[in-house]
Amino acid sequence: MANNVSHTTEYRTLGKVLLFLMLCTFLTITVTGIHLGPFSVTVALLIACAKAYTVMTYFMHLKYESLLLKLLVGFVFVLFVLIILITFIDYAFR
Amino acid sequence: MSEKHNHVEEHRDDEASKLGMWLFIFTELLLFGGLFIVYSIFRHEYYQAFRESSLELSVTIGAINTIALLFSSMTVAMALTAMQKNDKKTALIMIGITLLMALVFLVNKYFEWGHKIEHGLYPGSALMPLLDRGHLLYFSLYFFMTGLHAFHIIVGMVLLFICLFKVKNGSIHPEKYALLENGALYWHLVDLIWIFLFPLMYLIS
Amino acid sequence: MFTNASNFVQGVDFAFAVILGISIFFLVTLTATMIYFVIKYNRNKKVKAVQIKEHTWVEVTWIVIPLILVLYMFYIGWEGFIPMRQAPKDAMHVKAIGKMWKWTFEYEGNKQADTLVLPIGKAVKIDLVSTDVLHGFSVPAFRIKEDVVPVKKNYTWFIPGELGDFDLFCTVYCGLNHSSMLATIRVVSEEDFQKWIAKVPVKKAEANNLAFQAVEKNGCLACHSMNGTKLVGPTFKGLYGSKSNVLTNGAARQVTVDDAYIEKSIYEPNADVANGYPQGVMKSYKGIVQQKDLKLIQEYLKSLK
Amino acid sequence: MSSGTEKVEYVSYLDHQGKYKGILGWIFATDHKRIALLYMYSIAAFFFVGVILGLLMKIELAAPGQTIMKPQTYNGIFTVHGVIMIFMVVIPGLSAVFGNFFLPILIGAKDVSFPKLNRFSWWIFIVGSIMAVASQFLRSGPPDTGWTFYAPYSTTTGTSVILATSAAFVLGFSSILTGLNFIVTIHQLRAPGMKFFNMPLFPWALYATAWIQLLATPIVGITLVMLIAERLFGIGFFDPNLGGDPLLYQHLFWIYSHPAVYVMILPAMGVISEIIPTFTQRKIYGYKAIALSSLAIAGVGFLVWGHHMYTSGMSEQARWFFSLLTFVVAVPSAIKVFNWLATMYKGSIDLKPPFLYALSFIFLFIIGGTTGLLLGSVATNIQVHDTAFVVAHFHYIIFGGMGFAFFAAIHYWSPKIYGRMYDFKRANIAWGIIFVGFNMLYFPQFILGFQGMPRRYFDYLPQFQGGQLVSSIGGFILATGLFLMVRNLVLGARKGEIAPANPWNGSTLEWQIPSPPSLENFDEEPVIKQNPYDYE
Ligand code: HEA
Ligand code: HEA
Ligand code: HEC
Ligand code: CUA
Ligand SMILES: [Cu+2]
Repeated sequence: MANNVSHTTEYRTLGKVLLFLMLCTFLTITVTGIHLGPFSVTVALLIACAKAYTVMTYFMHLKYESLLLKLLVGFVFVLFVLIILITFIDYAFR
Repeated sequence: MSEKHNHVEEHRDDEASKLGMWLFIFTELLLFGGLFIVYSIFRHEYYQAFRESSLELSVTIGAINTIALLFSSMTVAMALTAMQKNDKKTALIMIGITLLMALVFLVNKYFEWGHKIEHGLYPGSALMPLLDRGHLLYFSLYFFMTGLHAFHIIVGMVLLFICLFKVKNGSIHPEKYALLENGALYWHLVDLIWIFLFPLMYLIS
Repeated sequence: MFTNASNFVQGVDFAFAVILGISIFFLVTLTATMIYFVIKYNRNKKVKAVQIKEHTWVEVTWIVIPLILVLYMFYIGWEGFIPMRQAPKDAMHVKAIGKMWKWTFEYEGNKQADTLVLPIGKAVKIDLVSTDVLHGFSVPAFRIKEDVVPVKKNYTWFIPGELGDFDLFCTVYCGLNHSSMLATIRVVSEEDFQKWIAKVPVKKAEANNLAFQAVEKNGCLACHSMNGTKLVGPTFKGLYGSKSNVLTNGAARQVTVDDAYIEKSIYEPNADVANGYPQGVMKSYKGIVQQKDLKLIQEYLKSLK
Repeated sequence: MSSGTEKVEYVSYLDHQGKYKGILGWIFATDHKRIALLYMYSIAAFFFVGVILGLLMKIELAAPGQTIMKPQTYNGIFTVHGVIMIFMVVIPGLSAVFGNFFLPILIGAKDVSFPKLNRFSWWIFIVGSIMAVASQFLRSGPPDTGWTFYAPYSTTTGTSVILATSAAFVLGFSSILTGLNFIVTIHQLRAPGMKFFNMPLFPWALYATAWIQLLATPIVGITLVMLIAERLFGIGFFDPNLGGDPLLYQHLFWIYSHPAVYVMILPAMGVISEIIPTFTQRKIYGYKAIALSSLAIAGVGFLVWGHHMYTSGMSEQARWFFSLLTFVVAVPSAIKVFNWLATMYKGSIDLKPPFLYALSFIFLFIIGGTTGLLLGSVATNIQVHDTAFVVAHFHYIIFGGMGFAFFAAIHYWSPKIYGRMYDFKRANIAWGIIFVGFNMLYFPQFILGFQGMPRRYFDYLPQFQGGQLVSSIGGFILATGLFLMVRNLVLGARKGEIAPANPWNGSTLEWQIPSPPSLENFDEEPVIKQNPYDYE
């Protein structure tokens, strides 16, 4: 009954997800160790985004939520990125 | 929505409280968002100083904390799974591990901060104003952001403690676990923020 | 409108006129329509409401037309503005220094004046400098306004086009006497300007005195005089060694002004508030006046018997 | 109410006795209607304080030089006036009062999704408000920074800025929780059959507003915390003398505070969209356009904050971008105005007090909005930024817009809220005085501003004397009118004739239930099949 409110994720899946996240962590530490110059932030942020995406999809069950909620989450992130980008229109050209 | 309407009230409450929790998470994300804006601006302005300052942080401690949080995120998700499967014992153990990990995180943080404070590096200290601007801003932001994050950890722990008791005394049960679910969601939020804090604070050298 | 006080007046006033014109057009037509409807379709006339179908083309029209209009308004606004950020290279430089609550103008060759005198028809670039908080450099007649930000460099420029006196206002709120932070801009002929600038003295000899500089640099003199007059704060003259009546946490007491007291006054001005002066006006200089400067300030006050 | 008997006994929410009696029954109420009234009374009280401060300023400005107060007092007064009016009156205003009362009813629900949270929001609202008012009386003196708290002045002045900013922070929290509650309510509790596009327009406006509250408020929250930390520890985020960047503060502040102006105006537009169909007996023209333009305003409104900073020394590219978007965001507002007028076309117009206020809303809003365009254009902004012109713009659009919408709403709904009717004739007279006084008070400020009179000026040059005097006189005419209006409403609510359930022949759900509503609003759950404004 109550199970049709929220999806149940198997232990195994959760374990695999953790493994993936650990891998990402390891990756991000090694990658920033090598000198990539200005790209190292980009890479670090990309990896962080991948991790965040995974956490939300599996740990936070977003995968099994309504389309509406998914859209809202996307919208919030897009909004935030827009705000940062717009702020940089000022700072980058000053 | 409409069709479910005449069913038992409780289901709809659960859905509402979950939606409410997500909205609250949005708020929290933007709360940290403000700090991330400040961070990115100052990093842009004081690029070199930020790189140098971040050398002062120990990547090892940061990595251990990252792992602790990721692990706890998994265990709390498992606790929910266990609850859904009506496995009270596993659920309790999993919440317990989560809390333990949170404690590990805080202890680690305590030593990390303590180390900095010993060196006179803390907001309001006599040393801070003598640093050049980039370093000053980096450490101010460091304390501010990790401090606010640590505060969220503590709030999350309190929430999970309440869940622990409620699972134990049976007021959270497989038919009604919205509180646990929301507590878990909150805990994942704490993890999410750390996922970004870690590379931005520790890994920019 | 359409004076020639500076080279920007035309652009700004043209934009103003166009936008205002469109605005008034809409205000008048829409209000008139509203009133007409109220009379025509009034319920007292026993008319029954007619339900009208929506037409997409109507809606599209009144999305597209305003959109075109606003884009046009944006464009002329931008056109009027962009010259303001393109100062000619050969412009004459003047530094406008804003500090609580006074403007000082520094010409090339270390000459300082309280009135901004400028030759007509010559481009002048004003470098905006603030020694404490934000100020605003605004000359309505010239259609210029730019904030004066501490540490950060900012500027404005213009070509004065009419002789006469013009008001300069501080437009960014900056504390107690924000509204009296005014100055005059005097536009004169080239000859008169040369005559005038020749008479402006080079900065006072005291400028070489390190101790004085410390006091000057930190902007103390905006509120404390050196000659016994009472400004915002008590005068510095004869302050050192005197007995000062202060309120500490609301309780009156008397203190002797010595080095320690001065230090405290600078870093925690609200701890002991001099009698008869407002609390909270003097801000804390913690982190701003460094140890070195503090020593110099103390030394300087000592010398002001 | 679920007793098995055929006829449910009707007890109005005003008389219903719950667990607590008397005043406690109000403070501990979870009923959305009672909470709404709590908000209304507390906001009215704070509004009164704000108004008095406003009038004091007008007396001071009636003549140049010192008239009745010292500059320090004046600076404190306009700051606290701004803080009270913005954070305690207009931001919660319509959504917390009429939103709380009518949102559940309009969508056919018994209450909001989280009634206890709703009560909690009101409590912290009160705590925050008390903090804000108290900051006025601390020994260190009232904050004197302006409601914008611009750094570095705000980080260094000795006045009680910390208390005032903490108050704004707490009030922001209350605002967030209200927004959260409304979003969940709208998603979860709509009556069976009510799709999003069957929802009345006031809930639509509240929905857009709630998203702004939810997403923008935390940013100003954290900014104010940073400001406090800066004051306490000299951290140096914003003070340039410590390496900070004062422009960054302005960015962060306006990232919130520009969207916040739409928090004020969107519910007002929603109210007008409710009133116009009722008094013209017509289906609203362009329902979808009005509904969606609320979302458009909310969305684009997030991205235009920089138009408050044209002169701050931003990069030219940023000025370009912000100006362009500022103009774009004006279009959805224009769409609404056109649709309202189109609704009046061939209607059956009944010029009752609520409609009178609605019409004056449109008039004043056009003035306020189009002067916003003059501010949004970079060239003309240079001329009028930080002058009385801005003061006139936002009083026109806030007081003339949100304020008049509030008056329209109270005249429209007070028969429902109290079950009693006020006197129309007196209401019309009060309206006339208010309208004249309002324009006399604020219109001269446009001219003064154009001539260069800066804002936040305790004193001014003699050339501004004439306009200032007219403006001051207007202030007192307005005060008279508002006094008459409030008196009439209070008399009406207490002793007026008993009002019928549907005095205006409205079509939305609140008019289908008795006045005042019962505790659970609906005896049986309404089922919705058509557009809310069907007058066929
Ligand atoms: C309810 C609050 C509210 C609302 C809704 C608005 C709406 C708008 N505001 Fe306003 N504004 C404030 C409250 C508000 N403002 C406040 C409080 C300040 C001062 C803050 C401070 O510094 O203390 C301020 C300041 C302010 C500034 C900065 C001024 C300065 O300091 O230099 C600017 C600049 O662009 C601006 C622009 C606009 C614009 C373009 C709109 C638009 O959204 C208006 C859109 C409406 C219309 C355009 C009218 C209807 C349309 C028609 C009748 C059709 C005809 C129109 C066209 C052809 C387009 N506002
Ligand atoms: C909702 C917002 C709101 C409202 C309603 C008002 C109302 C008034 N304001 Fe405004 N004002 C602001 C928001 C508002 N203000 C803001 C944000 C600022 C900027 C602050 C800053 O710079 O930081 C400002 C600044 C400001 C200034 C500029 C200060 C300066 O720059 O130097 C002035 C100057 O005259 C002024 C005057 C007034 C007056 C005379 C009123 C009058 O009060 C309007 C007349 C109304 C009445 C007289 C009502 C009387 C009613 C009764 C007596 C009955 C009681 C009513 C009830 C119980 C409900 N205000
Ligand atoms: C904004 C105006 C302002 C500025 C700038 C200012 N002061 Fe003051 N100062 C005051 C006021 C007002 C008082 C009296 C109230 C008080 O004691 O806080 C005061 C008091 C003092 C006193 C104590 C006098 C007494 O009789 O007790 C000293 C010493 C002093 N200031 C030194 C300084 C120095 C040094 C600086 C510059 C670094 C400075 N002030 C800058 C306004 C100012
Ligand atoms: Cu200087 Cu205002
Ligand atoms: Cu704005």
